[in-house]
Amino acid sequence: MLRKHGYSAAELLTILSARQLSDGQVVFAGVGIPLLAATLAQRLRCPGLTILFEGGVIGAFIEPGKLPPSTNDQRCTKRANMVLGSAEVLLLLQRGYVDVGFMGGAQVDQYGNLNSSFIGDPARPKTRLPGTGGGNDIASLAHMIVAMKHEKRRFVEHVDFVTSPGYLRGGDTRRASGLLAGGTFRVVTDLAVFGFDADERRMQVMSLNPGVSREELQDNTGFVLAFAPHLGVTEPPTDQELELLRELDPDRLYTG
Amino acid sequence: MLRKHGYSAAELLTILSARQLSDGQVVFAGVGIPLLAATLAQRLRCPGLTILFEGGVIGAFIEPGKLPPSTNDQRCTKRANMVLGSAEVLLLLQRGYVDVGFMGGAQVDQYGNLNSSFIGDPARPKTRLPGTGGGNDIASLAHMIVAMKHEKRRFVEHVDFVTSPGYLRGGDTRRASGLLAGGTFRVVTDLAVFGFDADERRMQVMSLNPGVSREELQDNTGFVLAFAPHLGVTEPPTDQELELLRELDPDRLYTG
Amino acid sequence: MAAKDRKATGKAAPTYLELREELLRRDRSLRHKVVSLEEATSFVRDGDSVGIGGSTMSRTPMGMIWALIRAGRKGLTCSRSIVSSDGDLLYASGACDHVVTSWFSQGILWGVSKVMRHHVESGKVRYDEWSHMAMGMRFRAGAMGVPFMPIRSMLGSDVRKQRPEAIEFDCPFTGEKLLLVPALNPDVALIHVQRCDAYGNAQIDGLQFMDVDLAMAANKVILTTERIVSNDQIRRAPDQTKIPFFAVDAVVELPFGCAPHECYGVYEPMLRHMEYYVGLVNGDPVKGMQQYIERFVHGPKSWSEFLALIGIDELLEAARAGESIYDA
Amino acid sequence: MAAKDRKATGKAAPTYLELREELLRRDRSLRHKVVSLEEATSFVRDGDSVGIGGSTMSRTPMGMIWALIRAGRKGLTCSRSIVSSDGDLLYASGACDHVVTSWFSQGILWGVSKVMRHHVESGKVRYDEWSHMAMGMRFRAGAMGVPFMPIRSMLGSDVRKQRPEAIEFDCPFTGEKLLLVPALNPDVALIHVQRCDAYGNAQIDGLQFMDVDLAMAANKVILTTERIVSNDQIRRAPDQTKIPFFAVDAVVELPFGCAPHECYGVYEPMLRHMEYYVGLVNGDPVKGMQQYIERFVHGPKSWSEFLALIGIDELLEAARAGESIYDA
Repeated sequence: MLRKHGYSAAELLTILSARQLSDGQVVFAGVGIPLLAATLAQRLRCPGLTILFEGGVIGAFIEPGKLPPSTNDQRCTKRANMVLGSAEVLLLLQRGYVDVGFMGGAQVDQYGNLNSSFIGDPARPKTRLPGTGGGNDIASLAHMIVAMKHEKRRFVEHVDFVTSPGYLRGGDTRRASGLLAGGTFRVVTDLAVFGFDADERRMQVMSLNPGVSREELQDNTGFVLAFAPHLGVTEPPTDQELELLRELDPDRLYTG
Repeated sequence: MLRKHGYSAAELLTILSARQLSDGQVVFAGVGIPLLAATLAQRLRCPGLTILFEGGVIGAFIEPGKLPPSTNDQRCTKRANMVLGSAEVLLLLQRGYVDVGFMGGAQVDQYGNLNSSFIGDPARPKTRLPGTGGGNDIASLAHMIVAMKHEKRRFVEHVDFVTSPGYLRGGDTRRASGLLAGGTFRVVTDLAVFGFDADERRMQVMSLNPGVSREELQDNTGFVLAFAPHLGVTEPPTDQELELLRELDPDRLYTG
Repeated sequence: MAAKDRKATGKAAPTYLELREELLRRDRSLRHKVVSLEEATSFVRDGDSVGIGGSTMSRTPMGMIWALIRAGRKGLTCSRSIVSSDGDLLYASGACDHVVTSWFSQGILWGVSKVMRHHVESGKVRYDEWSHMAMGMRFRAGAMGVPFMPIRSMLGSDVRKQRPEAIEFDCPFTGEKLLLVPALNPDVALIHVQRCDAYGNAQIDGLQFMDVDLAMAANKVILTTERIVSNDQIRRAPDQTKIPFFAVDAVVELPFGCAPHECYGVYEPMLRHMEYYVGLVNGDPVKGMQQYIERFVHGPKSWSEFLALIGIDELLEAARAGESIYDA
Repeated sequence: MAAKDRKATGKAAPTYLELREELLRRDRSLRHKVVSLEEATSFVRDGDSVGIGGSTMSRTPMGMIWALIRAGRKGLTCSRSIVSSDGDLLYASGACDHVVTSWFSQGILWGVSKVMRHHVESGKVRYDEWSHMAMGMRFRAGAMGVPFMPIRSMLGSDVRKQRPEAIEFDCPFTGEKLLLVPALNPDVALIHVQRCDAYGNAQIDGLQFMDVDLAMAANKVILTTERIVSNDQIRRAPDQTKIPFFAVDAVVELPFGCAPHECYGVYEPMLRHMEYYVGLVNGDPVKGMQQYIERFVHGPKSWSEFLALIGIDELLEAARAGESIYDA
């Protein structure tokens, strides 16, 4: 998909996700696209971005071409400022040190809830997925950016299982359930960038990616889309972004 | 006192306390006599005694002549097996790793409760004492040996303030208050060695120290004494015990 | 109550006093505990609740798990922060019918584990999912000797709905809603470390994961270690000791004891072997797994023979990469 | 709500969301934070709740306390695991009217502090006594972002009866009685370390006390350090970092910053100066203390001048003893 533009869907996704981060932030990144996007942002625009990993890492600088196979591998600690316990690094989220959580999922719904546990009925699942890992904690305790490939079966009205809470059933339901802070504020896909409205907390399109029409986006989405009043068009990846990204992941470990 | 025997009251107290420990035990020792007695036992009879200190020390070997001014000083860590946080070392008591807690106090009562907080009415104290430190935790969470100088004003019917709980008001009151384990099982003084009966949990004399009569002991005690059916006489300090003790504390820092 | 009886009677966890009594019964003195890998398996009984150190492919006590499968252990309940191919082996060998973790697959590089899927979706085994922090807090409560820890995650999610073992609770200080997650005190913990002494004083370099809490929560700890060092070396830097000797019951010197997984600063994962493994078992989660277990678990006469099957080139390459973390 | 307003209105503690907002307002990026001792005092406001690192005479941030007294801070509430002569100075100077700790006197060698007695018995100041573990668990709850920790001590004692802030509670899992101790989140923590970088990544050798929890519980951290090292040095051993830079607001390089107390591995306590001090202030807790503060706190032009008053011989002797902990 999107090969015509000279970059892959995964590359676009990574680059657009990286743009959501600001210098000086503390970001808790999951493995895969989030890790790669945070590293890209750090090398490109945000030298003061502090990246946290679930394995227990603060302030890592991932080396180009040495992407870790998980956020629990020693490669995640290269030139880190601090290595600490897994519970300790998650407790930083609970205490409130973290600006942004950043991860993916198998399914997302209109309220930004993520599923990475079950496809189908959890009692008799069609597919048992790996599970939450730190996802539930990150989503429960921080503001979230979600990066996902855009497919109709992944963008659903209601996820089969709320692994990592977004706004739950919308409106005030997240706060009412006891989750006092955080919430999904961006969903980035290879087709568009989404935000959430302030009242209903329902997903809305903020900008369409280059060459994507409203109709194409709706066709690939499992619920009726809302569009922001001032719908934008995403800036395409720059040569610099693509170049640096390909340096980071020359073996296409995450962007294959 | 007791100079006629060729040893001081503090020396006797230390030596008798040391005898209460067995090889292979894990003992949590307070500063002063307990620290010294545990070290004496370790060097004399119990090479496998593991000594814990509140500052966060496991398996210390205090050097002769280098007694620490508190259990939070670096001298406590000399050749220790592990140094850890203060909360962590106390949590070992809560988890149940510790055989014996070992400390002193300003007052003790017939149920083995210790006071190191207030003399007089706590609301308008005659004397504000330093407070519990780890004493309350040790006494709440482990079986306790108490080492104290024997004076009438220190051996009272009811302590002015329960800093470190023994059997509280006797009988089942300790368990009923939520303290599920532990309890004072020995009180060692320069006049006698005490235990507690199994029902009332009241202090009783197990053995009189050399040259001490029942009457002398009662005269120096603020409550009516009970005596164990088979009242013993404490073995006097041996030359070896005294010699080693004086090597450990040549400056009479604790035994002065 | 023994683990097996607890499991048989459906009793979830030992009481506080039972836990204390189990500790007090153990010889906690500074004593020599070095045993062979085979001897160490005797510390794990059928039906035990087993806590596994490390996370995903890092510092996994693979050698110990391998030995337990060879020794024919059955009915284990295994808890770990994140479960990788160790979980495949435990399910497929029949050693374990219940996994408690936050994430379970071979690793992100290979998608969803077909072995996990096969066993869980067929209903043959149980996989209890907790959030990662909840796993950590359950071990921590166990380590601290309290019945629970309060947390602010899992609330509102379906992960929480599947775990009636956790209790929602209005904070008496603030009125806030909190989740209380119950202490997890495994009967035995399996932990691999870079070095320890013969008494079990252990140092762990780099990523610690949940291992310290796990060690203190468990009733018994079996350490496997890359290298046994002298007690003198431990005592020269006591602030580097992460697990105290009195928590430990057995010490096994087992170089490359995490293979084909990683041991921080010593070797990275052996990805060629992992690729081969995943290709085999995800191709056919029953027969592929059977084949792997026959050839790599029951086949070798010793751990060294297993390592030889991985191949010296891959071991050396993994070691070179592992040590490179210390390049400035 | 600012600390002063909270104190004035009797509001005990900031809410969870207030605490989070305070953290988020701070610049948590990897930035240079080195300031002078005098500049660092601006991070502490009158009426603040101040957490103090170290314990008894060990790693006490004496230099920072000395500077706060010179800067004329008033109405501080100070919490620490165990309070020594630092507490005498804080009470007698008028900087602090409320101490929260488990034990308060100059040290076991000198009996009960007459200065503490004078201030507390006269009712001029407050000394809240908690068990040592309760202090640790209060900082830990603060560090973890939860309102309380459950403990099994203090129950049944008069220490507990004096602390209605703690809540007795029947465990919903076991029915056992537990004590819930409330989180303690100081406005600012003062912590002395052996070394840190200019960003505040701190290493602590030897005894850690409650400092890591204290640092993470506090809204701000002021580090004093024996030595500032490069960020490169920190990054070569990230598993030795105990406090992360983003928890830290100011870094002050202050050799002998704990004098006359101890800094693990660097110097032991300066016992001759302590003897002199205790003799003076316990002889007359009002005039003696006044004299000491005039001569040793307000007298010197700088921390170095204070050290000169202690005397170079005593400093060197303490340093020789301090370093001897590393003799095999």
